Amino acid sequence: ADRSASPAGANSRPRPGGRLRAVFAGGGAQETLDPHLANLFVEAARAKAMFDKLADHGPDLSVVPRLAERWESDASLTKWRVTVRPAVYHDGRTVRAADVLYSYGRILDPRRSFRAKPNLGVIDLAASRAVDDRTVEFTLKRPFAEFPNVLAAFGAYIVPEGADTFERPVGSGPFVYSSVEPGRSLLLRRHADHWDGAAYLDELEFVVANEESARVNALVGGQVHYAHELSPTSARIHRDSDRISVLRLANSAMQAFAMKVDRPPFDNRDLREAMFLLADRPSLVETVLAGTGQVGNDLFGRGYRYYADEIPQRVRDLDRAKWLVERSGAAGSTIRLDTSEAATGFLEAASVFAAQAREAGLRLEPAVGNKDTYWKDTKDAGVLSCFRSGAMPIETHIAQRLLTGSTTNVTKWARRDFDALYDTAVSTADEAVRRRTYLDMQRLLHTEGGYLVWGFADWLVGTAKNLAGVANAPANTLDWARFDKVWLA
Amino acid sequence: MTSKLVPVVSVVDLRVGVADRLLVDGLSFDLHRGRVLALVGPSGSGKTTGAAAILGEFPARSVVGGTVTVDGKAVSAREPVPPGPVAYVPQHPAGALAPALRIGPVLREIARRHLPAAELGRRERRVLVRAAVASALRQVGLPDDGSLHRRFPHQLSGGQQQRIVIAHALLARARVVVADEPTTGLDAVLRREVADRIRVLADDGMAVLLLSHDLDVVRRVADDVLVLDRGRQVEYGTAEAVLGRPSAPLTRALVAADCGRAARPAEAVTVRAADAATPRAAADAVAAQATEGPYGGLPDSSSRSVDGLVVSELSAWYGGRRRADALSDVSLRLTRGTSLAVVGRSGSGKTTLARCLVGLHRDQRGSVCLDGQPLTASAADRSRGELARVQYVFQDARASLDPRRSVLDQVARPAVRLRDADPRAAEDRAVRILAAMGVDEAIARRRPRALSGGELRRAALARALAADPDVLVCDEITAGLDPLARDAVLDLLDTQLRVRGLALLVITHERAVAARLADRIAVMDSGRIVDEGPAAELLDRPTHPLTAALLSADLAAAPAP
Amino acid sequence: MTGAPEHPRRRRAFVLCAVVLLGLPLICALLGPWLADPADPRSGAYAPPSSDALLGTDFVGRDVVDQVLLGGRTVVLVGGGAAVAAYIVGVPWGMCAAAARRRWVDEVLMRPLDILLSVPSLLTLLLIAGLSRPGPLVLGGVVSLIMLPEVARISRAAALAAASGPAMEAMLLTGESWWRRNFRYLGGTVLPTLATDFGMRIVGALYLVASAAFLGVGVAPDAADWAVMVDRNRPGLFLQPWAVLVPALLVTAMSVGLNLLFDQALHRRRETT
Amino acid sequence: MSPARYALRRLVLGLLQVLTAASAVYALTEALPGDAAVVRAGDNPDPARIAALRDELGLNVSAFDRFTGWLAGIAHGDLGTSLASGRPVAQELARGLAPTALLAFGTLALVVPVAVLLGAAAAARERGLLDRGLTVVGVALYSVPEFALAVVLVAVFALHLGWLPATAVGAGADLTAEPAVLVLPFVVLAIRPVCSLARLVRVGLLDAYSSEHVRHARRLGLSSRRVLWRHALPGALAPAAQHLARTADWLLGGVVVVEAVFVVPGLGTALVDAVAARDVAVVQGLAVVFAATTVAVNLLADLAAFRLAPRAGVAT
Ligand SMILES: Nc1ncnc2c1ncn2[C@@H]1O[C@H](COP(=O)(O)OP(=O)(O)OP(=O)(O)O)[C@@H](O)[C@H]1O
Ligand SMILES: Nc1ncnc2c1ncn2[C@@H]1O[C@H](COP(=O)(O)OP(=O)(O)OP(=O)(O)O)[C@@H](O)[C@H]1O
Ligand SMILES: [Mg+2]
Ligand SMILES: [Mg+2]
Repeated sequence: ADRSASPAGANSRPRPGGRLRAVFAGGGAQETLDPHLANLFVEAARAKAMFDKLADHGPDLSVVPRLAERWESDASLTKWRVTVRPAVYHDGRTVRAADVLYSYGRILDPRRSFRAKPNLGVIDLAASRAVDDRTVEFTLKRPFAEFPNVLAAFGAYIVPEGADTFERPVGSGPFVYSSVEPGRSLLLRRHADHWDGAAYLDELEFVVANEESARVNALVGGQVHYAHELSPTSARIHRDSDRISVLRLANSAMQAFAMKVDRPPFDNRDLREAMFLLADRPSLVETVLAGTGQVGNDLFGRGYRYYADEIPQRVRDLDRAKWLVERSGAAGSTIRLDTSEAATGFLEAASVFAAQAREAGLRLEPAVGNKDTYWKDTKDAGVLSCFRSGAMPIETHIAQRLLTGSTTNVTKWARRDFDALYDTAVSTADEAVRRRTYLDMQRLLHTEGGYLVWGFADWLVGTAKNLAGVANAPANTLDWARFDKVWLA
Repeated sequence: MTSKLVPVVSVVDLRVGVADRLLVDGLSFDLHRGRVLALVGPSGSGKTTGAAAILGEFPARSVVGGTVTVDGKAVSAREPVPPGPVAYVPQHPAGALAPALRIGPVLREIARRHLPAAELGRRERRVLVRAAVASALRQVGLPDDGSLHRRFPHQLSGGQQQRIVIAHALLARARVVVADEPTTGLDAVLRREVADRIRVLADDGMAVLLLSHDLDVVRRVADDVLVLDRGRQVEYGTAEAVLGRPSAPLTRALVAADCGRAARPAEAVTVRAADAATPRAAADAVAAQATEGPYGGLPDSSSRSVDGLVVSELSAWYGGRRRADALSDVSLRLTRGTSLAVVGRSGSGKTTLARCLVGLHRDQRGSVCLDGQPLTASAADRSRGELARVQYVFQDARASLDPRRSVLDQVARPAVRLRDADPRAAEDRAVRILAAMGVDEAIARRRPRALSGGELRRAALARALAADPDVLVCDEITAGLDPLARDAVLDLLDTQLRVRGLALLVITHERAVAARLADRIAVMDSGRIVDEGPAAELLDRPTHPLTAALLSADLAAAPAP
Repeated sequence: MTGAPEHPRRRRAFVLCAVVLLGLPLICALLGPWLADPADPRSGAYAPPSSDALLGTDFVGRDVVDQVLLGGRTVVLVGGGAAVAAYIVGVPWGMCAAAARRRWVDEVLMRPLDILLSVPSLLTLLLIAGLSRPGPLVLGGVVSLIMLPEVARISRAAALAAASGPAMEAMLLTGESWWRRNFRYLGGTVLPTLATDFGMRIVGALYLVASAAFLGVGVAPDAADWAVMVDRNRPGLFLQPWAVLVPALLVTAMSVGLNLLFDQALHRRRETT
Repeated sequence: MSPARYALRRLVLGLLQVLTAASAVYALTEALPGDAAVVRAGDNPDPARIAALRDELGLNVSAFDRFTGWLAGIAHGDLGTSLASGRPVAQELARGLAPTALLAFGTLALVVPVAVLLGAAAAARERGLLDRGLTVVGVALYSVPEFALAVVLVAVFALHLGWLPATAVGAGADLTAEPAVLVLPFVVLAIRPVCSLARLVRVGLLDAYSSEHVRHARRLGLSSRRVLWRHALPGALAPAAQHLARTADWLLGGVVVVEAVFVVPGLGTALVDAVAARDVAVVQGLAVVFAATTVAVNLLADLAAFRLAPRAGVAT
């Protein structure tokens, strides 16, 4: 990753020592230190500081080995052998194959419901085994070429065998637990024996502030060195600030409108195409994201591995959109556009998009829903909703959202031919075939899919001028919120 | 002694005018140390207005002429008297007491403020303050044992409030005291004590301005007398000169009316028994016409032949659980067409009794029956008919009126509400009743704040009469009225008694009122009726010492019971 | 302490000043919608003032001038209406409790309101937002429901002293109607307090409407509404202050004007009684 | 009735009120769409996952049974455990209580004297420069929403001038150890109550000043300060006391905006978080705390009202 993104990084040599304070939005007193329960960004960042996964995602969402030194599969793609690198936990124990099996077993426990469970679902745990102390052999339920994605799945952290309570978490990560005040702060110190080299920082403190302006103020006021998740507006205000730098983690969040393709009015292909064409994407990016993002092309995963760059960028064609609207018979009717405060920018996006649709003769009526239950409410009900997604491999995106059996299929995109393409892609060992198949799938989605991906928001992170080494990588990838490689100049 | 020569207060050609008329027109007088000047005059003649000018207080939006100097400094609305040198005993004591402050702390506060400025320790100061408060209370005839200290003003009787206000003035150690009707609401015994107290103050070197209708008191204490008539100064001289040899017709009339009350014997009772053939018939007819509205004809005597108001074994108390008895087993009977005067020392429970009868005091036991029908203890539960039949004139007339509605409006309302009268007719009748008592319509159209004490009192009575009641309970209706106005009021009531068969219960401290109106007299002491009998008997041959003291004809002669 | 009488000319100038303060926003609110042109094309969010948008743009790139012109009506109608409704119900309620001659009546009237007070209004608003998609009317109702207990309590407290005084007793004895006793007389007694309270509370109502909008109740979160504008555009305060300042100033002018007029009227009233 | 008996009776009634409010809140929270499982599932609303979460959180029991269980618990002083964090509710409440109490009492300590002084100053010369200035500035300040006020004050005093810390981030649990972080929150919280309270005091005092008893006190030569404090103010205070009670109630109920802007997570934040997480147990616990403070604060205000209007009957 690009480590010179932070201005101080260019001209300062790494310097050990100091305490870094990083402020995140959090879930109040309810947040948890159980790495498998991690859900919020702050929880993910904390888990990453204290624990390791077998693998993680690079900036393009390809898989980078972490605790796993290497992995290889047999020709059937159903048996994967993973070698764990020599590493020690904070309490001095070494990381063993049994820990890996325990951790995955915990996630897959049928009585529990960890977030990574669907990702790990392909593993046949009963048939998997520890070959030796440092080697695990996973048996899969079906051939799966993208198995490394599983190792890097969100929340698939390796915990010591037997760990089930995390009041005082022990992991193998670069930082060691020191103390916690729920809902307020978590203090960590350097793990001197970390396998990837000890962190520069002596101490790392995570503090929580849900209010964006508070995070900015704390950063500008010098109370913290790292503020996660700034608003585009703040980024604009502090663009030329001499007190803080704003880092734009590109390609972090897909911004979209999700149309349900299984029901009127969006079961009509014409209307979907009209929607694609009436969207003024640059204007949405400019207004909703204050310019901190890129225009989308109705496909997930811009800049990620297998992304179909070759499909031409769609541009606004109001005349054709109008014509299509007319032809679909939707002109004059009112369509509800579900939105809520569930994610930043939703309300703005809905407002701006509704105005754009009006120009094409389509009446969208933004309806504000409850932010806490928004995702569930819009999964099955309604016809059109605001949608966004964090970074994940394109394979995962498809598996979770676009297959007939996907659990969170918001657009209700369920097509045999598409499912078959997916199966081909993940069960072939031939990289070229896979790449071609992904391209075919994306073409299909681009012409008639349910996601109107209008942009990719940069994830905005504020850093103090004396913080160096902060990498520019999409949120939820390895180098995002990674504090073992930063230093205070 | 120069202090005797240089007046402390000097008023020259004072004129106070409001929109349409002059309230005070050319008032000039001096106040000297050691002397008492009495300001007398009919109700509404501008006494209060003139006296308030000394403090630099004037009615809102008034135009002021002339000069007032206090201690050599000119006083005006812009620059009122600095607080301190002039103590003031207001005409309406209830309003002057802060409702949320207990009696004791305020007294102590005043005493502390006016303690001699010697270097004293905290404890000594406290002792001195306590002593001063106790002494002031003693001087106005209130218990000095601290039993009143924790009370709120509304927990005192009217007379007690009056005396607390006087005690305030005593503690203030001012150089000038303006006392506006300080003896209203006080029984004969207290009246004399307070009068004497004022004299002592003057003798101690204070300048006193006494505003009073009570010529007995004036005679007893005043050095000089100034007579006002409709804002004009009609006579000013020494007390003997003015009262002994009155020259102005008004003064003469006042003195005559005042003497009349002592002179008029109890045969008024017998006069009343006679019918309209007496020479007073003409006057009665006028009064009857004034008071008979279009909605109430002459009473049908057959239907009203039942017994009137019967009170039996009535007890009342204050303060819920930690109760203090205010009435014990009072039994009374008040027949139609007769009147009962209730007299008693201040604080003896007269007002409490009245409030029990009209349904304003719920903590009572016993029964109150009107024509055989029991009346509930709470007026809120009484029907409109019952409300109309029993009316009450509050002791504190001013507080009982809504300050934001015109007096006339309020006087007319009861007829509309209780007798279903037409508003116009009710207003006409209200105007007539008020006129019969000497209150002009123009005055009555104003709000209560712009009426004099006596005018308000008459308005309150008029309001009760407007409801055309069968039973009227009057609490000190003549206190604060000059002898002439008082006679007008008494005439009116007298007519009502005889013509309409009203049952009248008057609470009074004035012998004249009892003599003029009452058929029977009840004497109260500490919540009990200690003496009761025909008026003539109690007035002429009192047996009970308290009766004798309260009803004695001569202020000077009133023996302490 | 009534100060020295004010010079009539000064008083007139002052009243005029207050009327202008109050009238300008009101006119803007009531006539604005006819002058606005909401179909303007959008530009970037928080754009600085330009010839297209004299006051710049708001958080979704709309012309602030249009928004200001459009946004007064709901504020005045919903906010003002809610405050007025709370007063219409709350004041007689409080008067009744104050004038109750039996303690239990007082308790029966007031304790349920206490329960209302002890349920966090956030929850109430959230629930309303969750259960239905309420319009401005429901919103106004909820806002006045939230204010009702406070109004009732303050009226009761203010009226308590007068409610047991001799004037009330006298009115009772003269059979005066409930309305005149409790509303005209008691209401008149506490009018200065209530007017002052109202002058402030109406502002509270406006912002309650705004925060309700934020939770998804009533007006849309991107609605043209002064209070909502202040709320939604605040992140851009340092980029494009007009989107916040202008509506805030209008609300402020309205409340300052209203309060100054109240003060003046109360002063005159005090002079005449 | 003596004030003590009245207070006692009200407290007994208060117990009922707290229970009623808690039940109402329970019903409200139950009526909110979604439950803790749905919220926990977040943007990954896999139905199987939600069902599993529901099992895990014990949400499959009927709402009524859960409520009776809660009632039984509360009879033993047990407020239950948080659905979201698994910690005892009492512990969660205690954590939010300290900052809230600190903010509330600190603000009140600021509001009361300042508001009374300003109100008295304005009333001293009605329609004077000060009076009108206070009206204009006070009402104008009152019309500024808290958030805007906070943003501006932070920008000026913390970020621009650097006199005060911008937020309480990293100040530790004991805020009193770093009083500087509390200054701006106090000011932001105090400004609006000060303005409204001062106006109520002002109008009350103006009424009192035109009353006979204040004039009487003044004539008696009492110093104008005594007249103001002892004689005029009590008459002016009854509505102000109610208003103050509401302010106290509001402050003790958690001040969401200020807590968020200055990162002082108190009860307000706790409520918002708990509602967002549909953590019924914590919401219930908070409802009990809020209802109890409301009852207490209202009782105090009513006792004050009766004391200030002794004729009305309780304070004999
Ligand atoms: N503010 C006012 N505006 C208009 N007229 C007023 C005002 N105050 C008093 N008056 C009138 O002035 C006259 C004198 O009033 P004042 O109170 O001085 O009389 P008074 O001599 O004290 O009478 P009383 O013995 O009844 O108390 C009365 O007729 C009264 O109606
Ligand atoms: N609210 C109250 N609480 C306690 N005691 C009271 C209350 N009101 C009156 N009292 C006391 O009851 C007694 C009787 O009072 P009441 O007013 O009936 O006297 P009164 O005979 O009318 O006297 P006055 O001639 O002075 O008017 C007095 O001693 C008084 O102090
Ligand atoms: Mg007088
Ligand atoms: Mg009496």
